Amino acid sequence: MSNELLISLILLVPLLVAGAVLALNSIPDVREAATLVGAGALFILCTVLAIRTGSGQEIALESPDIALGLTFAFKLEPLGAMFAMIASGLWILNSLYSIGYMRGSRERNQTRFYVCFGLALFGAMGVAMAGNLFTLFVFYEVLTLSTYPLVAHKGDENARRGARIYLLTLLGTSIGFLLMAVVWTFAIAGNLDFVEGGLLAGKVGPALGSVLLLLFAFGVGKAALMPFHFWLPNAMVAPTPVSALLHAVAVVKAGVFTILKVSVYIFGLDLLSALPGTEIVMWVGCFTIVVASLIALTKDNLKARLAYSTVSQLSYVTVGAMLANTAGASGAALQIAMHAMAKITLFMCAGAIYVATGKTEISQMRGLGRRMPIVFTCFLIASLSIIGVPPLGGSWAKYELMQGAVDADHIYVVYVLIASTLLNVAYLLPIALLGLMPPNADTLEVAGFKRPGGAPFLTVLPLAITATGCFVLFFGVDVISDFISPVFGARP
Amino acid sequence: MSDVANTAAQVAGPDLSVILIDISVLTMMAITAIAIARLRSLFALVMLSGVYSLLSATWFVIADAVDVAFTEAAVGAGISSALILGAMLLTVRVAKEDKPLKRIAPMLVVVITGAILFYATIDLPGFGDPNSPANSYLAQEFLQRNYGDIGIPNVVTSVLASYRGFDTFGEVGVVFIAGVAVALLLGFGERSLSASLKKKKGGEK
Amino acid sequence: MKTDHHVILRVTAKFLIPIITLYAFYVQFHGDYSPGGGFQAGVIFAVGIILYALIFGVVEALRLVPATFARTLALFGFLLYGSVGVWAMLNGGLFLDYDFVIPEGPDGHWGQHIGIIVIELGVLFAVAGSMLTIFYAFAGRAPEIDDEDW
Amino acid sequence: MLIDVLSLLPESWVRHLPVLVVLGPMLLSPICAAMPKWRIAWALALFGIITSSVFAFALLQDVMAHGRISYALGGWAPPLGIEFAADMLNAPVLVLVSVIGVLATIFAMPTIVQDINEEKRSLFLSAYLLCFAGLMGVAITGDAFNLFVFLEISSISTYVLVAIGGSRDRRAFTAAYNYLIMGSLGATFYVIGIGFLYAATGTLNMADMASRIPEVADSKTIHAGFAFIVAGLALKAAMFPLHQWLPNAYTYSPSFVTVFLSATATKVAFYALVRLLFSVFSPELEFQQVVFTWVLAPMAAVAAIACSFQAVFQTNIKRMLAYSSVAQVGYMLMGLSLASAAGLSASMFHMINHALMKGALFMAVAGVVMSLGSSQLKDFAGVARKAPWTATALGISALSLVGVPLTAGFLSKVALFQAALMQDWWWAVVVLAISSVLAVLYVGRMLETVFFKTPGPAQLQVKEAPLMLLIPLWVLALGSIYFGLDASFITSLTDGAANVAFSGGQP
Repeated sequence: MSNELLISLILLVPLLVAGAVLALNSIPDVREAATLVGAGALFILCTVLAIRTGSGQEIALESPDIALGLTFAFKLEPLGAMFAMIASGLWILNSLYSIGYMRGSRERNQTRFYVCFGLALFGAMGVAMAGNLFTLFVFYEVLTLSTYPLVAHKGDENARRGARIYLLTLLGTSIGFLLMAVVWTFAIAGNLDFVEGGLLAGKVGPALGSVLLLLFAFGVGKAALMPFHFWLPNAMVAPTPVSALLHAVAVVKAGVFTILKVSVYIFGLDLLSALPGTEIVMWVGCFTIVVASLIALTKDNLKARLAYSTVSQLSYVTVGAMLANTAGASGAALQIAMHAMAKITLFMCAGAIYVATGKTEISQMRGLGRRMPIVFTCFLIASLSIIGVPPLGGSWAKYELMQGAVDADHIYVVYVLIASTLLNVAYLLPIALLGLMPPNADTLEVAGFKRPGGAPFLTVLPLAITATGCFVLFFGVDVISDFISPVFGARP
Repeated sequence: MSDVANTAAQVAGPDLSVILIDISVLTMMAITAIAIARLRSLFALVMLSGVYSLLSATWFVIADAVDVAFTEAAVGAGISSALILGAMLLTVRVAKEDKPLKRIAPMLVVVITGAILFYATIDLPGFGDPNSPANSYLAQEFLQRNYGDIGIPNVVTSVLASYRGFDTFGEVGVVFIAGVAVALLLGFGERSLSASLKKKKGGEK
Repeated sequence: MKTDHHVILRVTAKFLIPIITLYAFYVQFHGDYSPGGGFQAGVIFAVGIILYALIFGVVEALRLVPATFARTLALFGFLLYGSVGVWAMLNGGLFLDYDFVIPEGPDGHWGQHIGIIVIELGVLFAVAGSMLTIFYAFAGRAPEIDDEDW
Repeated sequence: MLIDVLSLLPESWVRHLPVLVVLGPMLLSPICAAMPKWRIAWALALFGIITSSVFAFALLQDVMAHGRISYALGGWAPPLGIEFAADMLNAPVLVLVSVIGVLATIFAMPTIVQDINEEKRSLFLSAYLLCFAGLMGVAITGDAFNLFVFLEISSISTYVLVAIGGSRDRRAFTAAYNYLIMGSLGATFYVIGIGFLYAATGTLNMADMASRIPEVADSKTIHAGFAFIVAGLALKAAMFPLHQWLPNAYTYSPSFVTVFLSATATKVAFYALVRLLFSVFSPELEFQQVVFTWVLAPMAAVAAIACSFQAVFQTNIKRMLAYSSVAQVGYMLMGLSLASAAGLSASMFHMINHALMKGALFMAVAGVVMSLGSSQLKDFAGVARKAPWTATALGISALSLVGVPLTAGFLSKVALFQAALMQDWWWAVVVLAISSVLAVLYVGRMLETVFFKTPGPAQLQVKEAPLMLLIPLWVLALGSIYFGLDASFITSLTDGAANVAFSGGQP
């Protein structure tokens, strides 16, 4: 298969899935099968893509000029290949889980749900493979728009409100800031290609560069840097598979991926470390890490707590990119993968608990672990990965980030990371422990299952797989590191 | 010597008597315009606008624009007054009093427009100046070629009907659309007329 | 109508209307030599009819010049003007190039003459027809004008 | 271009192309008025406008191949006679107006049955044809006074087209009246301006004027003429703050009229402004630069923000779109006042896109209103369920309006941004960005209502719009997508247009 065909297929498969789902509206079983087959095929294609990228092949595809010298260009590099792998791999698991969840809680409009999911993956694949900033921006917006109906899925006033905030924040920041940054970059550099060493390197002074950096950092609303983080907790009204999509598979990952990609290929690490704006973004990132964790502590609603946790964890990536050195940036890249694996586990656990018992508040979950041991064990494992306990994947990301902070002489970042770890312990561990504890003395009885038989098998299997994945990532980290190291220079 | 003086006198403009007539006609026009703006009785308004048209027609004659004067008299004073009277019959006879605040914006527009008009006249060539662009360039050419091109003595007609015949075609379109417009909005007069006549006959029986 | 206090009006009008109409045609056909042309002639002609309608009533005027006729006249005039242009095009000239209205030598003026006369007729028809249509549309709405209204 | 229309036409017609684009509708208009059966009138109108668009395409191809084409009406060589002049600046406008005209005429079939009494339909179509011919005439003429004549033809027919809505909603009369007053004011200003220019240059031909103006550029007469012309045309183009007539006129006129006007009338007026400002006057003139920088650009900025802001608070969907139109005119004026080729090209690009998306938006709204009977935003709750095709096209065009990537609106917005940044007008970029964010607000509100609100009993009665409405609607919506993916055709046209404008009308 030629590389061009490969790229086209990767873009086409999610679209085909969306089309097939729409056509198979009336036959739910075949419809779901189509999603699964599509997801499987996409994962295989992405794997092939990643292997070819790893072997140093030039994989690119460019459309003719659309207008004004803008083109759709796709060009693979390790970061993108990694993101494509994560998104497509987790799509399989998320689809399995969705089937269990959506049927288990008898949601309406399931066809629309799967169609939009397919479109969202289309957007994510485009973001991952984008060869220039314009293409990246276009698919970034595709992702935003296709996920809006997912967030508004329930259709009641509350869901619409959350979805409205979601859409307005993301579209508003992207059109208000990101687009301006893109066009400005275009005006300065004359093109928008991702160039090794940075497109803007040597072309902008410190002041203009800082302004651009700030526009990028706040324009990518999906990276949830404060004060543009509030859409994420508000989007919690969505069904759990959607939350998983937002937090782990595609949306926020596309955001931080964009930040990372812009840092490496538009600014270049050398230019970045020289800009005063970098420092500002880093402060904002550190602020977000700590404050979001503190807010998470106050939330009793499980999904809300996880949402703030995501806000906090995402800023790890931003801060890592802003450290502008090899260790920091590769720590940021690792964090994308590690956090995806752990966070999807946590969300799927939350969803499984909801489907089985209808419980959403942490305080109601005491003792539930006795009835749902697998779910709560997986929850514990994922929590530990996020906290950064070996032998779980999250530890490597945190290690690299701290290394990067030391290299860059930003010791305060190390303190922030340590504080964040402590806060992680404080807001994540109690949930799992509470669940595994005996029930309250006065009630004695654990909350019962809402539906007979507890969580459907299809909701439990995926989260068990991803929890196992957290271990695998710890031991397989060398593979990932080696894979992405060419991006940041020679040192792994 | 005398020739030069003669041309100079022509260029300098018309003589005193003409200027006096100019001033008095323009003064009357201004008075009529102000009266129109202040009156509330629609009937008087229609009559005054007819007067205004006649005055401007007179003024056009003084300015040697006989064709324009003739048209103004026929259209402005003649048919317009008749049609506006017809329209007036369909509505009340006295206009409503405006709120004073509402008059500010139109007043501003008028004042600003007037100011710009005055500003423009500073550099406007003198009246009847044979060297002004308007008189020397194409106008001369029309005068010179007209008879050879078209063969009729009235240059105004040949400009209107031939040189710029397409404009006239467009103007006929404007007149036509005006007819269509009124018919569209008011319906065909004869239908409502015959309907009301029938009703009347039925009433008499 | 029992009392006719408009009798002077009627008598004067009867005298004036033919003159007005005649004058319209003078203006029309003498336009080549003196001020005037289709526009003015059309308006004057329409004024004559309108005067008739005002004095003798709209119903009478409608019998003289039916509304359908006025409408048709308007659109016919407009078409007539355009068709002169198209005719010139068909004869190999540009739109409205009267030199191509009839075949003649390079110095001939008959094309221009005929062209101008026909288009002025078109203008006359269009203007008179449109004005009458407008008047009928207004007058038809208020067939009876009470004396107090004046 | 896909088909070589030019080669399909008889040889002898090619010479007459400039006048043919206007002639068909103009001569068919009186015939339409005489038709007793309105369906025949409609067929005639459609036929006339289709021929116009074919000729417009052929003309465009001719211009692309041979440069400027001049047509001397009456056989009198300009500047003696009136000239029709087609070049890259107006040929695209002609194509745009005529294509929109064809689509709007198809769209007229189902909607005027609802909106207009039967005995008036023939006359209505006649007025519409003249309006169309007037707009085409404004676009193609090369004579400043002839432009005024066509402006009058189109304006007078527009007033009546708007007022016709009065049989459904009496407020249309007031709207049409206000439009009439303001429109006549605009036309008068324009003609006063032309009068001054004539006094100063002695000619009415635009190209001739352009060559004579530099000698007298310092004359106060020219300055005053310039001011009057800009004011007059800006009023027609609905430039802030001269836009007051537009929201009501668009809201209360019959849906067909709204569709047609929103996609053509202001666009043609905008073209006329460009023509006068760039190829009669010239942006190199000192006083013009002052006006650009200190009058047009600030007005454009205020329009883009204030009217977007007003749009957010409208409860009537047609009114909301009308305010959005004024804001979009602000975008175009912003590009124009940059006085650069890139800016002008971006403006024209946005103008074409805006015609596509606003036409489609008003069509889709009309499609829903047909069975719903109301154009209040709250009554549109969940209509997507019953009219998915209409709603989807609405959605696509609305996204193009916001400037979402993969739609045409995005590319033109990027082009505007880029042109502004080239001049270092970063404040203009900020203004446009704020306006875009406001657009997200009002469009988001509309889409949310249409797609996600729970429909009430009245909304469940909504039916899909008839096929005759869906076809033109989807042509426009797909156009917005197609030109979002490959706008090279449009940008080649608009770049050509900008080149013409900056070379002073010479090829």
